[in-house]
Amino acid sequence: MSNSSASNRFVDRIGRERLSRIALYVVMYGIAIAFFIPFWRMFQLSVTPAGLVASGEFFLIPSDVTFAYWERFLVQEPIIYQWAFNTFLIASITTFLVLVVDSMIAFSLTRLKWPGRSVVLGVILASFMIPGYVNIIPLFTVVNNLGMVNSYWAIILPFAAGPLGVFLLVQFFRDIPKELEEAARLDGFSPFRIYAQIIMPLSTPILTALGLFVFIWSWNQFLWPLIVLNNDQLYTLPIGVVTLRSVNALAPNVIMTSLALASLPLFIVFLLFQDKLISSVQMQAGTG
Amino acid sequence: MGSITIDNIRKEYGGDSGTIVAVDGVSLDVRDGEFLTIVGPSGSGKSTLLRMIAGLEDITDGTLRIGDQVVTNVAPQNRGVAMVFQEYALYPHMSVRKNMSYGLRLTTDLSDEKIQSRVEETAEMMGIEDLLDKKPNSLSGGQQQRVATGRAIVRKPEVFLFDEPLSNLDAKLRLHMRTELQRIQDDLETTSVYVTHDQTEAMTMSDRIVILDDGTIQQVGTPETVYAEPANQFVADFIGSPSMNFFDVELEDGRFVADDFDYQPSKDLVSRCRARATTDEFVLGIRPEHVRVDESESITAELDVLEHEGSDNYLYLSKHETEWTVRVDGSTRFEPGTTVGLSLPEDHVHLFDRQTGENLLVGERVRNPSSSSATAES
Amino acid sequence: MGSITIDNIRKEYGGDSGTIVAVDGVSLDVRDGEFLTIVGPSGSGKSTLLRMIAGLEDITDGTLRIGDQVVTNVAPQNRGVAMVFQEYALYPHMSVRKNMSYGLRLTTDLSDEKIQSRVEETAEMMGIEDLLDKKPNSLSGGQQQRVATGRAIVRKPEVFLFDEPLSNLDAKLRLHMRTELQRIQDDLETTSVYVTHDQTEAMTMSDRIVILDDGTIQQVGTPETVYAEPANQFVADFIGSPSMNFFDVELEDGRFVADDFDYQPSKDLVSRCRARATTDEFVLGIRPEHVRVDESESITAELDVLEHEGSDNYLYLSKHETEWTVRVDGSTRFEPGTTVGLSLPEDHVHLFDRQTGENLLVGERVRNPSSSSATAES
Amino acid sequence: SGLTGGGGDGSSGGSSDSIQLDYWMYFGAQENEEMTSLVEDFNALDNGITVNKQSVPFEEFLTKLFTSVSSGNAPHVASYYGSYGRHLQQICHPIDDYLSNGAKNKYFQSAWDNLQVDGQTYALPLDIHGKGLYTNDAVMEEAGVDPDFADWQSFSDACNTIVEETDSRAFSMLNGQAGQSALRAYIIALTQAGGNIIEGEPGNYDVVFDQGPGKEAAQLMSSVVGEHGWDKTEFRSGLGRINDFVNGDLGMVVEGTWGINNFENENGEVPEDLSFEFHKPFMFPGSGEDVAWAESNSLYFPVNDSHNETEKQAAVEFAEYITQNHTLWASAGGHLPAAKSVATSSEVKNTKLWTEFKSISRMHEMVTNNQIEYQPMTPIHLNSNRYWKPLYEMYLQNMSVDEALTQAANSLQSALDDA
Amino acid sequence: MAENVDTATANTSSGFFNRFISERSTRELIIGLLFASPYLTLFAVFMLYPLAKGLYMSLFEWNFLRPSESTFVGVGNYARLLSDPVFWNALWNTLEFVAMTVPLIVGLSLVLALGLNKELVGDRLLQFLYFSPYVLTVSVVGLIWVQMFAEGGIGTFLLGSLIEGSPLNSNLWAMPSLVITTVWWQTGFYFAILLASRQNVPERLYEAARLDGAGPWRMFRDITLPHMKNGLLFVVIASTIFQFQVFGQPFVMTRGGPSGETQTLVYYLYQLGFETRQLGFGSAVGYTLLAILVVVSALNYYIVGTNNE
Ligand SMILES: Nc1ncnc2c1ncn2[C@@H]1O[C@H](COP(=O)(O)OP(=O)(O)OP(=O)(O)O)[C@@H](O)[C@H]1O
Ligand SMILES: Nc1ncnc2c1ncn2[C@@H]1O[C@H](COP(=O)(O)OP(=O)(O)OP(=O)(O)O)[C@@H](O)[C@H]1O
Ligand SMILES: [Mg+2]
Ligand SMILES: [Mg+2]
Repeated sequence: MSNSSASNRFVDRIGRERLSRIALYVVMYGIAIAFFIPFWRMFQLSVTPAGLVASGEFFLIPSDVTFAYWERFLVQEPIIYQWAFNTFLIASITTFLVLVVDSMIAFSLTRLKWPGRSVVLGVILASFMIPGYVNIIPLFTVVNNLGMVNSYWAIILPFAAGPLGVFLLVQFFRDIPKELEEAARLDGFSPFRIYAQIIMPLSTPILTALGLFVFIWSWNQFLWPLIVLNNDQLYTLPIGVVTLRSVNALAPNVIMTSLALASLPLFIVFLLFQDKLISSVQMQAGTG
Repeated sequence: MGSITIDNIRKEYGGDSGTIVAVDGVSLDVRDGEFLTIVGPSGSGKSTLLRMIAGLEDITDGTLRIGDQVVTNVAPQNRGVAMVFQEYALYPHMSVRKNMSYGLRLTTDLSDEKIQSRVEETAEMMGIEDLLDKKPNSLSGGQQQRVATGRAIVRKPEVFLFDEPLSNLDAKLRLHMRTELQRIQDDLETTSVYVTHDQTEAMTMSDRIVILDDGTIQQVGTPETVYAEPANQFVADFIGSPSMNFFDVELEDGRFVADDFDYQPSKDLVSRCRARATTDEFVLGIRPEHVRVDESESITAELDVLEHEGSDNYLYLSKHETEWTVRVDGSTRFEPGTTVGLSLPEDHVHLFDRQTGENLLVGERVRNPSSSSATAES
Repeated sequence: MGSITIDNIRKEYGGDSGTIVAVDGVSLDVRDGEFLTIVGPSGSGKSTLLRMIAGLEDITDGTLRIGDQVVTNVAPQNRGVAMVFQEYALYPHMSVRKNMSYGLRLTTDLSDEKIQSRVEETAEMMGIEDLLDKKPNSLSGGQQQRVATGRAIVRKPEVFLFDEPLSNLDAKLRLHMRTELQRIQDDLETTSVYVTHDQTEAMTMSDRIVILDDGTIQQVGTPETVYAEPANQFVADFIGSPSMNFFDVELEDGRFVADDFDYQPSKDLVSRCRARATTDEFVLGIRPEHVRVDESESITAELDVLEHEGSDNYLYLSKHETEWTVRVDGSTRFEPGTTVGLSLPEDHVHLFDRQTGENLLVGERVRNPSSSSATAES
Repeated sequence: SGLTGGGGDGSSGGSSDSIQLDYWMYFGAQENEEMTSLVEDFNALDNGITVNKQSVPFEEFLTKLFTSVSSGNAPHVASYYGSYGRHLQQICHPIDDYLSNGAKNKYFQSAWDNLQVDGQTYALPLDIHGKGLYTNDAVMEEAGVDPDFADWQSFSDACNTIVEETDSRAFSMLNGQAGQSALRAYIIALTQAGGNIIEGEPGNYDVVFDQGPGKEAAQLMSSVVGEHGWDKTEFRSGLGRINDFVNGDLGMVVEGTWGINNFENENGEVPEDLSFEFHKPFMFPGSGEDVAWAESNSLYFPVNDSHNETEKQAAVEFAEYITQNHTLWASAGGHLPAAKSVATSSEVKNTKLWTEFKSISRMHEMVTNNQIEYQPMTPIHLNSNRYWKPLYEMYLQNMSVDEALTQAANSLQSALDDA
Repeated sequence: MAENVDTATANTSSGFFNRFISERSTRELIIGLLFASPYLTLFAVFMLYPLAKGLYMSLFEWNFLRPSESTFVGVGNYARLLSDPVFWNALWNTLEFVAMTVPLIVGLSLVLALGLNKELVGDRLLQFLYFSPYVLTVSVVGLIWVQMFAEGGIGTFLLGSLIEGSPLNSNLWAMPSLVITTVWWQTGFYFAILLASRQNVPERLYEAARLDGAGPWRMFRDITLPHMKNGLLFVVIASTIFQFQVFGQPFVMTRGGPSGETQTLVYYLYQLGFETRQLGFGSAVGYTLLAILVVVSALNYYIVGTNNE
């Protein structure tokens, strides 16, 4: 039959497919490059000598390169380590606290039967609708009255009160087969054992995902630490680098170096846990 | 003592839209060492009943004894029962060995060595000794099933409870595990209560079968009894595959008149019917394997589909609205479209009261299954 | 014209760890109006083959004709095929009516009324006329299945393709839908290619069966042929439930010697065997329904479990490592533990070459299924 | 200790039994380095007092200071402007009880007086800085203009000449992008026009700059860009005008005494080819006196219940030390020291700032001649952009004079009323 | 057998029975609360109480340093809000920001998600690049983009012919600059969500649609979009709520300028709370923001949720 027309159509089809494929690659990689440019700008400036920056010329690759600023921060300015340590400490404690406290209540809400638990869950979930920032003024007065201003608890505790972890864990715990817990009850497990030895080990995927997300979110907090931290020894990286800018108003390359340093830890975390982190994002929308 | 005495047990769930009665006044004696199967359609309350025995659900009303002890308020782990779940419920993060030993460690004060030797002994019995250090996820369905059973066995309970333990296996494996479970129960002689919705499983495995519908017992009896003498139309329909053929008939002039055929019964049959019937409206039932193909007969139907299955052929016939399923020998051949004559041997004909569904030909059956004598066999 | 000609078709998937050959040189003729079933274990390439016919997968090598036309490079919608998927693949946000009319609207230039009337006609045929304005999610599994089938029918394709369309239904419903699909196919006489991994389905529904393993055809034939004359041990094992009994035997002094029994064949059988065997090592096979219980026989085994199923009893016997499954009449009763004598009628004995798996007693079977004559029946 | 925080935990050493003082400052860049070495000098005295300095961004400084006082974490010493006494009175304590004898006389009178609120001393002045007119010699030469302006006429002639004769712009009144920058330049013109920002007493302030001389001064300011075209409407970046001036694209600019810091390149040196001079900015028209805006970086003493008397005493001791021994602040930072003896010390007098660029020497003359005026002391954050951004916009021709004045005056009046 | 059963030594009198029931439910309540209480404490102290306190504070002229000297003004703060030009300006700027950012983010993340679903070579790298800005803190993002828009930065390089100087100083371009910054920073997050949403569409449906003769556009319209509806709804609502609270970008990049062009509601909230310390008025602004957001998400839900039906 029409062998030739079939093969023509075939060529057409292949041709069109290839074209659209190429277009797709161009678009996707084009956007990726555009997304990369700011990172490049940061790195580029951090190794550009001051003279070149001051010239105000546009360049992609600096004609002259210096690592003096990196050296300055890495070697001479220890405060950035202090900030990194502070940030790490805050993020770690927050993460730990969120995982423990949220998993406990999620366990209680999904696995234990007590009157009023659905109301409690409802209230917690409803607080999802409350945007974090509308609360800062009264929250500050509360934290202040508790004498926690200028301490890490002021950052950690309000964060741990957020409903996200409860929401995610409740959803996850609900899907753990009831039979597992029942088998455990027949085996003589107490509620605490069921929590610690059945539910928690089974939830490692969500706990790591949630933990990562909380860690990064906490690491990146800006407005709230800016408000409650008064002492530069206590600063976190995000607010520290802004301070540096004020102090080094004239030197974009210095600022960029500090930024590169400040973002490096999370970049490494992201490199290592790309999939986990992305899946934690996806879980929030209930799509992952 | 592994006997179970269930006395007028009731279970209500408080839902959003009123209470649901999941089990409605069930009374039942399970004898020591017996293999009892509970069958019934989805939602009939099988799992609920089993879970009440296990202590996983509170009992709304009634009493439950295991051995001589009222266990209504005894914690699950102290009831001397072990359960095998449909999804196996193996602890996925623990090795098979830990899965099996955990219950022993928590509920007994056996030494570690004793526990280990008991676990290994049981594993050998189940043929899973090579799997002891694996995690459940790396096992096949059949292996997981074996581990779940082993975990129950190792505790040497007085009663095994099974909730559809085979329904996650594919057909061939299910067949295989079925016989294996039977073999184990034969060996251990532990009282077993086995829940399934698959009547074939129930028929092949059990000493006795309980047929549950809508939270109430429809019939209790040996497989042979429930197959040959179903207490009512529900049981007759539920047991046997393909299902019994049913036809609405009216008794007119000593004949049962259906839409598309007449059936001439013996006088005796008619009088036995009449003796217990409330009206003249009946349902006539006959199993596919009991219908005879007989060209000379007056009952006819046209062959729609012939299915060849193993050494049998199944004929799907119809006449107007009346449909027949008939099992014949594999060598019998018909072309679709042929008109076939059928005869219904009176021995195998069942007659049900169209109002109550009761099987009119089965003697002294007790109709109210929740009364105390419901556990008696016919 | 709804015939399909598959000529030496091959499909490779490029995976991370090298290429996977999913279908390996399959040749097959599907006749116009035929109901052809493809069975095989999971991963044998059934779906891949079907999806190549549909045009959903590119063909790596070989040609495919539907009717007279080479369709290798024809877009799916222009091949005149319609497919029913295992998960039904109904568009969840469209009403049943839209689901059914979608394809017509896109591929034909029928007027709206015409399309509507065709949809309604088909819906009536499938008994889903009341569901037309519902969304698929609100339907039961069986109803969804009907809608999916209706969606295929309404397009009046030359070929129906089914990929395990019933495997998401429960046993009873599956049985019911099976006969319904057959009835429809009988009515429409549309060429149908039906993929399943359930040999019962294959045996009961098809004009011919293709048994696939590992991407290659093992046998093509009518249900009766593949049952009675399996081309090789794989087919013999795969077809029939419970499976055929297999025993490793060696031919010694004109007797087949197994681990736990000897079998005395006729001279003729031995010579037929010898004629095609490569060694003296064989596998002897016999189906459970063909083993006779015969107290006088020298082959014995002890009864482990007796299963009562419908009108039959299944005996599970063993002697040392040798296990038997035997089907006997439902009236036959044995107690577990009894030793039973067995005889193996020579007519029903199969002998397979232990190296190649080939059935030595089946004549002129072509061993290489990818050669052009593979489509011929035995 | 990190988790429970507290302002006091140590950073840069100091023996544990010494008195630890926290000192907050907002200085950036060059000034920051100088202040750091001043603090280090003090710590090196080894007098039992250790000062831990902390940089707080200028933009957040007041916010943080108030927050820290309310939460009991306030530092012992904090830098802020001398004219903010009434504003900071709420959170600072007076230091008269802690001052050493005769402290008052060590400082220029005007600076000292500026720190008195309700008869009490609230701070010690570090410096006196003001704004003057910087002229770029190269541009002046090219245009043939003598940068000694007697009056507005000669100034505007000079500007026009620059525009005509050179490629450079003539004159800018803005050296920064903030409203504060506009305010300070405006005040110079305003006082020479004979006006005031506000009149009246605490609790009863009257904003008056939107009419009369205030309006004239504003119109003049606006005309620099608009009518006269001496400056342009864009403001590229924070240091845009300064860079222009350094590069010779701008002939004259109103800039602070500290502006020198911004002329320096990355090596901390004024470019070789840049030659410039600082003049008293008395070229504006009007009936007012030749008085220019000035301000003092000062040291305040925030309230903190956890500070004991010894610490308070030490804090003042530190402040006295640093305000009375800080030639570096002048020589490198470009500020006129507020302590008289320091201001006229040879270290200061020998700097180029005194001899060549004349920023410190002329500032010194203005101080001694009583030609400076501090901003009015109010209970509010007077320099906030909230009030003065309109002036900035007005200068860049983004707002009309009336609009800008009305907006600025209204917001200021209502803030004063609320305070 | 049954050697472990002797542990089951329960007593079976019926008096015990009744006591047991109530004991059991009390025990369940106690254990339940035990597990719930750590979080509930945090939740009550740092979420519920501040929320209530905010409402209370918004009725006062709150004295920052001496709360006891606050004066009750009733709804005065809310009334003042209505006539406060700064508030209206901030609200307008915020709306402007949201109206520009949300469509760009949603559109771009949808494009990226659909594109990356197509099994490209290097898709992990692409995913990494798209998502990586999201792991940066807003201060870093802001400062990087300040440099992007500074002299010699590519932003200025590209826009150079349109505007002189940094777009951040331009009344016209400051807000779009923040928008671009935000799109760069946030898109990855929403892209990840939409990617998952896209990948959850059963491939079978596309096959069924191919057999039904649907082309790419039809498949997109009839299968992809309806299936991604929930994902899109989440993305629209979540990004709207989040962008409504924009603070860090203007704070770091423009300080609300030029001329208040980029002052946003939360920035205003911050200024009121911590710069001018009008805590009562600030709380009123906070509550107003809350009310706006509730209305906006309800509207969003209504609009996105009802079309496509
Ligand atoms: N936790 C519960 N809350 C409310 N109702 C329930 C609960 N568990 C079961 N039910 C209801 O009780 C009835 C019996 O359920 P049960 O699980 O015992 O049925 P089943 O016979 O085991 O069914 P299946 O074969 O589907 O497992 C059903 O109507 C079910 O909906
Ligand atoms: N898209 C694919 N990419 C790579 N390999 C594939 C793909 N689809 C199928 N395969 C492989 O091809 C082989 C045949 O798969 P196919 O789905 O055809 O089997 P099947 O017989 O339909 O099995 P099942 O009964 O499980 O549906 C398998 O090994 C499978 O892993
Ligand atoms: Mg159940
Ligand atoms: Mg398949």
